[in-house]
This record gives sequence, structure tokens and C-alpha cells, in this order.
Amino acid sequence: MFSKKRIELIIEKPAFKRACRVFEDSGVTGYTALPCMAGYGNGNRWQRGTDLSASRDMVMIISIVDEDLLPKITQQLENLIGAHIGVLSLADVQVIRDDRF
Amino acid sequence: MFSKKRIELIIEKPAFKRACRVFEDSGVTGYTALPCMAGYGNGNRWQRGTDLSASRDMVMIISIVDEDLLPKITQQLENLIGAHIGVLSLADVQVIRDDRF
Amino acid sequence: MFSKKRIELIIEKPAFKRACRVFEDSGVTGYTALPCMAGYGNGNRWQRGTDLSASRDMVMIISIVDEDLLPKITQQLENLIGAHIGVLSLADVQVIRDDRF
Amino acid sequence: MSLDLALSTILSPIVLFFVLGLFAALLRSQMTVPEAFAKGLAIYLMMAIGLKGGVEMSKATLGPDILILAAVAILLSFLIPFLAYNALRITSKMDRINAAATAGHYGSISIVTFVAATQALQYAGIVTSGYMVAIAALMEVPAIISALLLARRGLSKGGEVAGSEKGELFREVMLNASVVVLVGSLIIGWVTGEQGMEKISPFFVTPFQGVLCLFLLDMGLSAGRGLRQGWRDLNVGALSFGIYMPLISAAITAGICKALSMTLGDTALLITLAASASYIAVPAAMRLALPKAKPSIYLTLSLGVTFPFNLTLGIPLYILLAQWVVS
Amino acid sequence: MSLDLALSTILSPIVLFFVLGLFAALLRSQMTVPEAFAKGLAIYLMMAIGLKGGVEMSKATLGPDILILAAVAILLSFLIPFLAYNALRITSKMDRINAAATAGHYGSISIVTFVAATQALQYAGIVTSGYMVAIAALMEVPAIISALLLARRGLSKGGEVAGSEKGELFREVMLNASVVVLVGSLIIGWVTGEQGMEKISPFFVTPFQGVLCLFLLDMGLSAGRGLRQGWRDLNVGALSFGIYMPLISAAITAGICKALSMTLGDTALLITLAASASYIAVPAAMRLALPKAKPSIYLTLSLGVTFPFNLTLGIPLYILLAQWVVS
Amino acid sequence: MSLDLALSTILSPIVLFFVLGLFAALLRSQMTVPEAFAKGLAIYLMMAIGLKGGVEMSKATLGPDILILAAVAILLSFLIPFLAYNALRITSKMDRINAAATAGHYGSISIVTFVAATQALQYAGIVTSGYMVAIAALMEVPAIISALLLARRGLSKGGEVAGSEKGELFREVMLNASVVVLVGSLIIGWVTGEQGMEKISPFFVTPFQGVLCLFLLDMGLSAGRGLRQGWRDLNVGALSFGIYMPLISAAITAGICKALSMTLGDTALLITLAASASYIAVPAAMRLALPKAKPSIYLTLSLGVTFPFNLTLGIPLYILLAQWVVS
Ligand SMILES: Nc1ncnc2c1ncn2[C@@H]1O[C@H](COP(=O)(O)O)[C@@H](O)[C@H]1O
Ligand SMILES: Nc1ncnc2c1ncn2[C@@H]1O[C@H](COP(=O)(O)O)[C@@H](O)[C@H]1O
Ligand SMILES: Nc1ncnc2c1ncn2[C@@H]1O[C@H](COP(=O)(O)O)[C@@H](O)[C@H]1O
Ligand code: NA
Ligand code: NA
Ligand code: NA
Repeated sequence: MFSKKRIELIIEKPAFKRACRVFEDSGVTGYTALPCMAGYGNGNRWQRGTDLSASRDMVMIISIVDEDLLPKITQQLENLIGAHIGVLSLADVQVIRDDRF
Repeated sequence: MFSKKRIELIIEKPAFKRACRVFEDSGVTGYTALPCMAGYGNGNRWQRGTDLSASRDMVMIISIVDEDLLPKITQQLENLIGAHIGVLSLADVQVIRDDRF
Repeated sequence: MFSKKRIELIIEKPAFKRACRVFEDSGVTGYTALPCMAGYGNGNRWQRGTDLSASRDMVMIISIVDEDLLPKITQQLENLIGAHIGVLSLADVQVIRDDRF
Repeated sequence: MSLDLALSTILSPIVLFFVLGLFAALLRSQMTVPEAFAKGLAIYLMMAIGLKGGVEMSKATLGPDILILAAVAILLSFLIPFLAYNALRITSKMDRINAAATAGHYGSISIVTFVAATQALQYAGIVTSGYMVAIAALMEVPAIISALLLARRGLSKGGEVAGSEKGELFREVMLNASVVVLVGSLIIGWVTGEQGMEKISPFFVTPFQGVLCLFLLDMGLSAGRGLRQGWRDLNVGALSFGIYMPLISAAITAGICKALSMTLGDTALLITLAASASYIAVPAAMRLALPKAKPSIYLTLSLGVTFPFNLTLGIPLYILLAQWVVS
Repeated sequence: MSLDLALSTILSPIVLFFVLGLFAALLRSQMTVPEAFAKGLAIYLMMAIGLKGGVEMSKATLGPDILILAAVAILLSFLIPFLAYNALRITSKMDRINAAATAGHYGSISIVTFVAATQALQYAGIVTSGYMVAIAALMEVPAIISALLLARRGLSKGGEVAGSEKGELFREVMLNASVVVLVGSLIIGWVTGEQGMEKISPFFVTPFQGVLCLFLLDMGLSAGRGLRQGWRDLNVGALSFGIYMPLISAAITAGICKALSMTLGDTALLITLAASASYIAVPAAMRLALPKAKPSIYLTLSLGVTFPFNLTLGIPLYILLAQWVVS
Repeated sequence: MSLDLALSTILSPIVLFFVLGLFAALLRSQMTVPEAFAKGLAIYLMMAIGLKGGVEMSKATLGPDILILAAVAILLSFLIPFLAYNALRITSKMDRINAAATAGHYGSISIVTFVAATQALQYAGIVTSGYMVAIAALMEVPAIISALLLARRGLSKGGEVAGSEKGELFREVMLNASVVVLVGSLIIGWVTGEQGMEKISPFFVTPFQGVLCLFLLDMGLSAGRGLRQGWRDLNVGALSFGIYMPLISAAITAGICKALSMTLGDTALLITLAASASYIAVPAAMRLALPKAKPSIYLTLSLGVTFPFNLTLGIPLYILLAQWVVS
């Protein structure tokens, strides 16, 4: 078992492509995005399908990365969620194959 | 980097609104819900779209919270999953902005 | 609070049923699957709904398990993602009811 | 001629597509009709029957009998669960809570069964009244109250579930999609009448039966999957309940219809409503109100046993029963 | 007779289903039309109006007036935001960025409002030109540029957002679903003409109004939910903007139409386009270009206030205005 | 006249909407038809062609030739992959596993290509047999077995993948949506005949071509995206395979049809089936059976190259070929 970091970024859908580029440019081996269906923040609720433009939807992006990549990627993501609605958190995970990430 | 807790609640959809109220009333800054598509527990499988009432669907609610809020919220969530089908787990995460949560 | 392990398997949808069987046969109390909507790996992007066969979709399976089950299950999952497209990671979580898992 | 009718109902494309879905699911085919698409079709179907009923209401003069009929329908929905509860407790060893939740499903109704009956009647040239759609809507909810009353004794007195809110069940139930769309469309059909309908009938009337085929394919898949997953949780007593209970409700309702001297078509429809069981509105309400009751029990019975029975054998039977009662 | 027209518009099934959805949402019903289904219907509707417009264009001879009209439409879309911005800044205390983003919505258009106006005109027997669909498409985008110009001063000079790419906004905006489908279908309708249309009109023409009912039920739900969630973020000045701004745009456009001596039908449609506000293309663009602007403000106004107003009272008013101007 | 036919096929709304989607995707438009909606339409289309074929079968008397034709079709599906495999290995440097998986796709069929050919033939007034739908269904699966046989040597002998179950591939393949719905609807159409069809034809027959337009818009988007993402994984040899392979299959099949002295319409359809490649059933099966093969290779070829080729140029060509062979 090897230690890696799990980046979890919840971000508004209109900024999804930007977030993808940030991940890709920072050299991660991959990431996976999941659709979100509802949420709450700042006293406001949102719900998917309520708004035809889908501009209030959120997506969650998960990426398992090597610790070495963290500084660069978190700095870029901080910039992103400085402009866009989003929540970022990091966690420790173990993986089986070290060279995969 | 600041240490926070990540609450992950997998709960049946009919109790979703109740779970939302629990989170909101306990003072979290926010939460995000994701749709689930299938699952297994107690020897039974369920699958989304199989049942027109959607009463067996599950949703996952994720909330990044400050440690201080944990006692109140876990007690309330324990009550909730005492009555409803659900699974609760907590994990340690790091965040960049302390005051966001 | 009791310590458990959270298994997170991101796997291609065509192998979803196989993954379910691996979990079920290894004796976990349950698991929950979530749909993914997009991703990136090996320089390639995929996106849900792009391909009518859905053969490039991914799903995420999450299972909270007791540490004792880990060796058996990770070995089986390693075999699975040896053949199929997938990413496996493990994390530490706390739960309230020990006997639930 | 009545056997003819039965056969033509069973061999209609609508029923055959249902059977196709049922078999595909029982044979473990992975095929699905996407949830969003099926739900969209369900809304279409409810709009269509609401509009149709409303337009017919706009053409008829409504007498006071309709109020009596409405009262009877509400009472039927309210009382059938008590009967069903006791039947279940006697013939299966089901516990209180599950028996109460299941009983609630049988007091309420299945709008698709209602539609299928309308189609069979129309095919047989038997006239029905537009307001029967309103009657159907009225029968959705009262049974839920009965289920709660029945379960009361079985419920722990441990206070409210965290996060519950006053009125949440009421709102869930009274404003669920089928009540909103059915009643709303009924009123719109009533207000705009035949003239308003003219422009939208190429969408809501002409292709109706075809859409029903597609929808019933999905219902067949759901019913088959429900049955395949759930039958292990049920004993023979419970499974047979899924078939004898509709027959009991049908028999009682037939008597009532005779007493009210209703027309042949309306008799057949009221019997069908009483004999049908809910699998959309009531399950959702039960998860909120009686979370200890198991969906695998009540959904398997109402969707996996009673619905297929009604759609294939039940409806022709109920029409024959109506013919026998009325004549 | 003109009051008749207003009444018949308001009491058409299309508008009534919208109102049904609006009320259901305001009463906090949980019912929804599945997102995927509603989006599918939206694509259908855009194909249908594109094709219809294209076929009509293939039958008419297009003079140079159409180029003048196109230029006027682009200018209207471009200039209305400047007016809207100043109106907002004066009547509400909205900050620069939010006022600019909101103003952009009012320069752009709502294709559903356009379709509803077409239906009302058709019902009243008033002829419209096929190329008005192209005009509608042309008015979608210019307002976005105005919004960016208006917001420029309010924007921090802090460099690009991480991950942004040159041309992303342009691609988002010029190739969004409604532009692609509308313009594409228009061209296909134009190329294949009446003959090509013949085989597909049972899908794209006959059931059109019925589909619109189902779609507007969903729009009502969206508008109601938008209003319920968002009105707290708005003061009276902002809320009233959602009603007076369409009237201002309508008045200005009416004058222009008179100057161009356009036909009655086209006048009514151009007025409607100018008075309508975007709630699909522009919100998405604003999240990219002006992420600091709050969706709860601009979406509540355009979808929750202006759209319902236009659909119920606005359209009959704009037709009356067109009649007054043309005669 | 035959050039006329080719032109009218290429300029039909169906093909034009496909091209619209293709270009939108190649220009990197973000627009999508929601997955659930497109899948719903796919089920509708399969029901419609199954029913149509079944009804036509109920009117015809089926001779023994149909059994011979069925055997030939199965053989074609089974044998074409061996040809395709060797062609691929020679013209591109593709490895065994990927070549085998790709070859499997070309033995199987594309039901949408089949439908488009039916439309073109119908437009040209050429009669086809109802049972060709059954033939299409028969050709879906055998090619998968061939692919497995071809890949056998390239497979590691390392035992089963964890979690695999006996018969899973068989169930996946034999009971996939398109087989279930096509065959099921064919039987239902056959059983209920013209009379049963009457009530549902306003849904399944009249709007069919229009629905096809909407569906092909989505197919165009998929094909364009597949091509844009995948072409880098393919060399010129592989890419050209996507065009010359259908032509080879077409030529061989044309000869067989002549030998069987089939009618013009059926000849054109069998050629089209042989020349078409699967992009739904086979990719899903290959992920299970040959997970080492890359979807970016076989999907790009079958959906991104062969499908667009067949839809635009292939079908008119195959009809001309059939005319030449039969006359
Ligand atoms: N480091 C990662 N973190 C999260 N998901 C990943 C990662 N790498 C790959 N994936 C997912 O696995 C899929 C296949 O990746 P690959 O096997 O690298 O082609 C990708 O499309 C992603 O959805
Ligand atoms: N503490 C949190 N945990 C998880 N998700 C959150 C949290 N705070 C905000 N969110 C998500 O981010 C969205 C925007 O939040 P906000 O920026 O606070 O308005 C919310 O609607 C949630 O979906
Ligand atoms: N250990 C687990 N890990 C993740 N999800 C679980 C687990 N156990 C149960 N679930 C989810 O909770 C649902 C109900 O489980 P149960 O209460 O055991 O019937 C299952 O269908 C799963 O979706
Ligand atoms: Na009942
Ligand atoms: Na405007
Ligand atoms: Na083929």
C-alpha cells in the first residue's frame, strides 16, 4: 500500500471545463467527475433540474494524486474557486500500485 | 492547510429532505448531494429506475464541517438513520481556507 | 466512534456487475454505487452520453468495511482492475455503530 | 361475446408489451427504459387522461349523484385498508407495521390500471364518464391515512425523527405529481372544453395508445424486477393476498355500484379502481411515515403481483363483473 | 375583438399549463418534469420552429429589407442592455456587476416566449414571416458582449481565472444548443422545402402545440421555483424592473417597426423578442464571463418575473401594441 | 434516375440532421441530446420497426426461402469478422486483440443504418419484406462469437477475471435491449396484425420519420465526438478500413443475393446490413469479453467513420448496387 492524496473539488458546472484544464495541465494521471443533484450553502438551496440553463448545477471532481503534485494543483484550484463557486478538500488515501498515480 | 471533518451520509431518498434539515439546523456552512444508482445491503440489491416511486433510491450527502459541530450533527444523524435506511461515516480532510467551513 | 475502511472503486460500467459480485462474495455488509459523468486518464477524456453503447461510462462504488475484510477484497479488486479500466483507493473513516459493518 | 372481449383485451398490443417487459425482466435482461424518459411519459399520460376527462365533463351536466359517488369513492379508499390489513394478518404472518403499510397500497389506486381499463372499455364500445378521472384522483390519498391509523399501535412512542417537519407528509401526498397533473389537467380540460382541446389533441389523443405501449413495456420491466427481487421476502399467504384482495375489493365495489345504479362503464371503472393498488404515491408516503415497513414487501405485492394480475386477467374480469351487475 | 384575443391567449391550454406549474411550485409541490425529458422537448421545439421558419423562407422571395431588419435586430440586442443597466442602477441599488449581467439577459431573447407569441398570432389569424426565426437567433448573442462591456469597469484586473482558455466564451455562446439547432433546422427547412417537410410534419407540426403544453408545465415549475427561492435577494426596485423593462423595450421596438413599416405579425414578434429575456444561453455565459454576478438575481428576474409576465399579460399586450402601431 | 435517388437520399432531412450534429460536434459545440431522451427514442424506433415488420409478416405467407435467408444472414455475420480481421492486420499494424474486437463490430449490424436504408427505399418506391427486421436481429450476435474465436490466441491464459460469472456474456448479448425490443415487437406485430396496429399507428408509424431526424441529430453528435476524440489512435490503414470494409462486405453480399435471387428491396437491405457495423451491442460485449481491446479504436471506426459513410454515401451506393445486381 502506498500513500496518495485524494483531491475532492465540488465546483459549479459552468466552470467544469476550466477545472478539467487545471487538473490536466498540472500533470495528474487522471480524474473522475460525478454529477451532483442538490446542495446548500450561504443559506441558499439549489436543486438540479430547477433551472433550464443548468448554470447552478454543481459537479464533483475526484483525483488521486501524488503528494508531489499538490502544491501546484492546490494553488491553481485556489485561484479557480476564488472566482467560481466551489469547495475543495484533500484527504489521505492508500493505493495498491504506486506507479499508477 | 486546516483540518476539518468530511461527513458522508448515504440515505434513502424519501428521507432526503429530513437529512437536509438536520444539516441546515446544525449550522453547517453547506452540503452537497449526489445521486446514487445502485447498491447492496442486507443481502438485497437495489437499482435506480427499477421502481417508479423512486422510494428505494439512495442519495449521498457530503458536508465538510468544523470539528466543533460534530457532536450535535452526528447525534441528530444517528437519530435519522435509526429510523431510515442509511449509512454514516466521517473522515479527516484538509482545506485551504479555514473560515469557509 | 469506530475505525473502518472506506473502499472507493472507480470502474468501467461494463464491469460493474463483476465488481458487485466481488464485493458481495467477500462478505461486505453493503456497498453503494454512484454514476460518473466524465473523466480523464492516459491523455484521453471521456464523457457520459457521448457514446450510445455506454461502454465507456464509469461508476464509483463505495463500501465501508471492516479492516479484517481488506486483504481478501483488495486482492480480488486488484485482479479486477488488472483486466478492466479502474482506480482503487482506500481511506480511514469513523463510524458510529461498530456492528453495522 | 364476453369471452371475446376478455381475449381481445389480453391480446391487445398494450398488454402484450407489458408481458414482453415482464418476461425480459424475469429472464434477467439488463434492458431498461431510462428513468427520466419513463417519468416523462407518465406525466404525458396523466395530462392526457386529465384533459380527456375534463373535456367530457365540460360537455355533460353534472348532477348531485357525482357528489354521492365522490363520497363513496373516498370511503372505499379509506375503508379497504382495514379489510386488507385484517386479511393480511390472518392469511400471512406479516407484522403490524408491514401489514398496515401494505393495506394502505390496496386502498389507494393505480392510474395505469385505470387507463388500461378505459382502453378496454373503449375498445368494447362501452361509454364511461369524464368525471371518473376526478374519482380516481380522490381515491389516491385517503388510504394513506388509514395505513397510519392501522400502524399507530405498532409505532414506538419515541418522538419525532430528526429533521422531520410538520406537514411534510401532507404536502408530499396532496401535491404529488399525479394529483397535481391529473387534477390540473382535468380543470384545464374543463375550462377550455372541446375547442381548446382541438389544437392539442394530435398530441394528447391520437398517439395516446401507442405511448401507453411504450410505457407498459417499462412497467413490465419494473414489475418483473420487483417480483424477481422481492418474492423471497413473501410467503404464500402474502403472495396470494396480491390476487385475492383485488377480487374482494372488486366484489364489494360491484355491490355498491349496483346500489347506486351506476352505468356499465362507470361500474367497471370504479371496480377497477378499488381492485387496483398504488405503487407510486403510497410507497413514497410510507417511506416517510412508516420507515420501518419494508418496501420489498409492499412494492413486490402491489407492483409485482397485483398490477400484472389486474392488467392481464383482472380488467376483463372486472368488465364481466360489471356487465353481470348492471344487467 | 382585441380583448377577446387577449382572453383567448390567456385561457389557451398552453398558458394554463404554465400557470398550473407555477402554482404547483409556489405551493411547494415536489413534482418535477425530469431534466433530460424537458431538455429533449426543448430540442424538439427548436427543431420544429427552425424547420417551419425555413420552409416558409423557401416559399418567399427575400428582399433587401431582411438585411435591414437583421441589422436592426442585432442592434436592439446590443443596445437594450445599456438601457437596462442604467434603469437597474437607478431604480434598484444593484451593484455594477450584477446590473451588467442582468442587463445582458434583457438584451437577449426567450425562444419560448417567441413561440408562444407565434401561437397566439396564428390563433388570431395573423400572418408572420418565416425569417423571424433567424432574427430571433441573431438576437441571442450580441447582448452578451454588451454585458461584458458594461461590467468591464467593475472587474478586477487580476488576470485570468485558472484553467480558462482563449475563445471558450465565444465557443460556448456561438455554438450553444439553441443557436445550433435553430439555425441548423432553419437551413434544413430552407434546403428541403415543403417537399422535405411533408414526411416529417406529423412529428414536427401536428403535435407541436401539445408538446408546448407539456414543456410549459415544466417552465411553470421552473419559474415558480426560481421565484420562490430568489425573491429574497431582490428589492422592489429590482422586482419591478422585471416588468417595466419589457414594456420599455416593447415601446421602443414598436416605434422602430413603424419606421420600417413592417407587417402586423412581424411587428408583434419583434416587439416580443425585444421584450423577452434569456434564461438559458445568457446565464450559462455569465457564469463563465462574470462569475461574481449572482444567478439568484438574474435568473429570478428573467425566469421568475419577466417570463411569466410576458407569457400571460405581455404577449396579448404586445399584439395590441403592434395592431395600434401598424394601423 | 439513380443519381436522383442518391441525391434525394443525401438531401433528406434525416441525413441533413445527422450532418448538422456531425458538424456541431466537430466544431466542438457543447450541445447534447440528453442521454435518457436519446435512449428512449432508440427504444421507440426499435419498437416501431419491429411492429412494422411483424405486421407485414402477418400479411405475407412465409416460404422456406426465409429459412435459407436466415441461415445466410447468420453465416454472414459469423464470417465477415474473419475477413475483416485479416484485412485489418494487413492494412494497419493493429494488434491481435484490437483487430479481433474491431472485426466483431463489422460482422454485426447497425439498426439505424438499416432504418435509414428502409426510408430511402420507401422513398424510391421500392418494396421490402417485413421479415428483414428478423434477419437484422439475427445478425447482431454471431459476430461476437467470431471476435472471441479470433482473439483466443491473443488472450492470456491467466484464468477468469474476478467477479465474472458463467453465462454473463451470453445473457448480456442475447437479452440486450435491441434484441428484446426488436424481436418482441416483431412478434407482437405478427400476433396482433394490421388490426392491432391500427390504434397505435398514430404513434408508431406517422411520426416515425420525424423522430428519426431528432435521433440522427444525436447520432451525428456522437459520431462527430467519437471521431474527434479517437482519430489520433488510428493510422491511415485503420481509418481507411472503416470505408473499404463496408464496400467489401457489400460486394460479397450482393453476389450472394444474386445467387438467392432475392427481390430488389431485400437485396438492398441485406447489403446494407452486411456493410453496417455495430456501435451499441458489440462494444458493450467486447468490454466484458475482451477488456484489453481499446474502445477508442473500435468505436471510432464503427461510429465515427463507417456509420457516417454508410448514412450519407453508402446507402445510395448499396441501392444502386442492388439495382445493378437484380436487373
Ligand atoms: N488519478 C485518478 N483519479 C481519479 N480517477 C482516475 C484517475 N486516473 C484515472 N481515473 C479514471 O479512470 C478512467 C480510466 O483511466 P485510465 O485507465 O488512466 O485511462 C479515467 O477516465 C478516469 O475516469
Ligand atoms: N461545507 C460544505 N460541504 C459540502 N459542500 C458545500 C459546503 N459548502 C458549500 N457547498 C457546496 O457549494 C455550493 C455553493 O456554496 P456557497 O459558495 O456557500 O454558496 C453549495 O450549494 C453546496 O453544493
Ligand atoms: N457498508 C456499506 N457501505 C456502503 N453502503 C452501504 C453499506 N451498507 C449499506 N449500504 C447502502 O445502504 C443501503 C441499505 O443497506 P441496508 O440498510 O444494509 O439494507 C444499501 O442498499 C447500500 O446502498
Ligand atoms: Na384500490
Ligand atoms: Na430582449
Ligand atoms: Na455488418
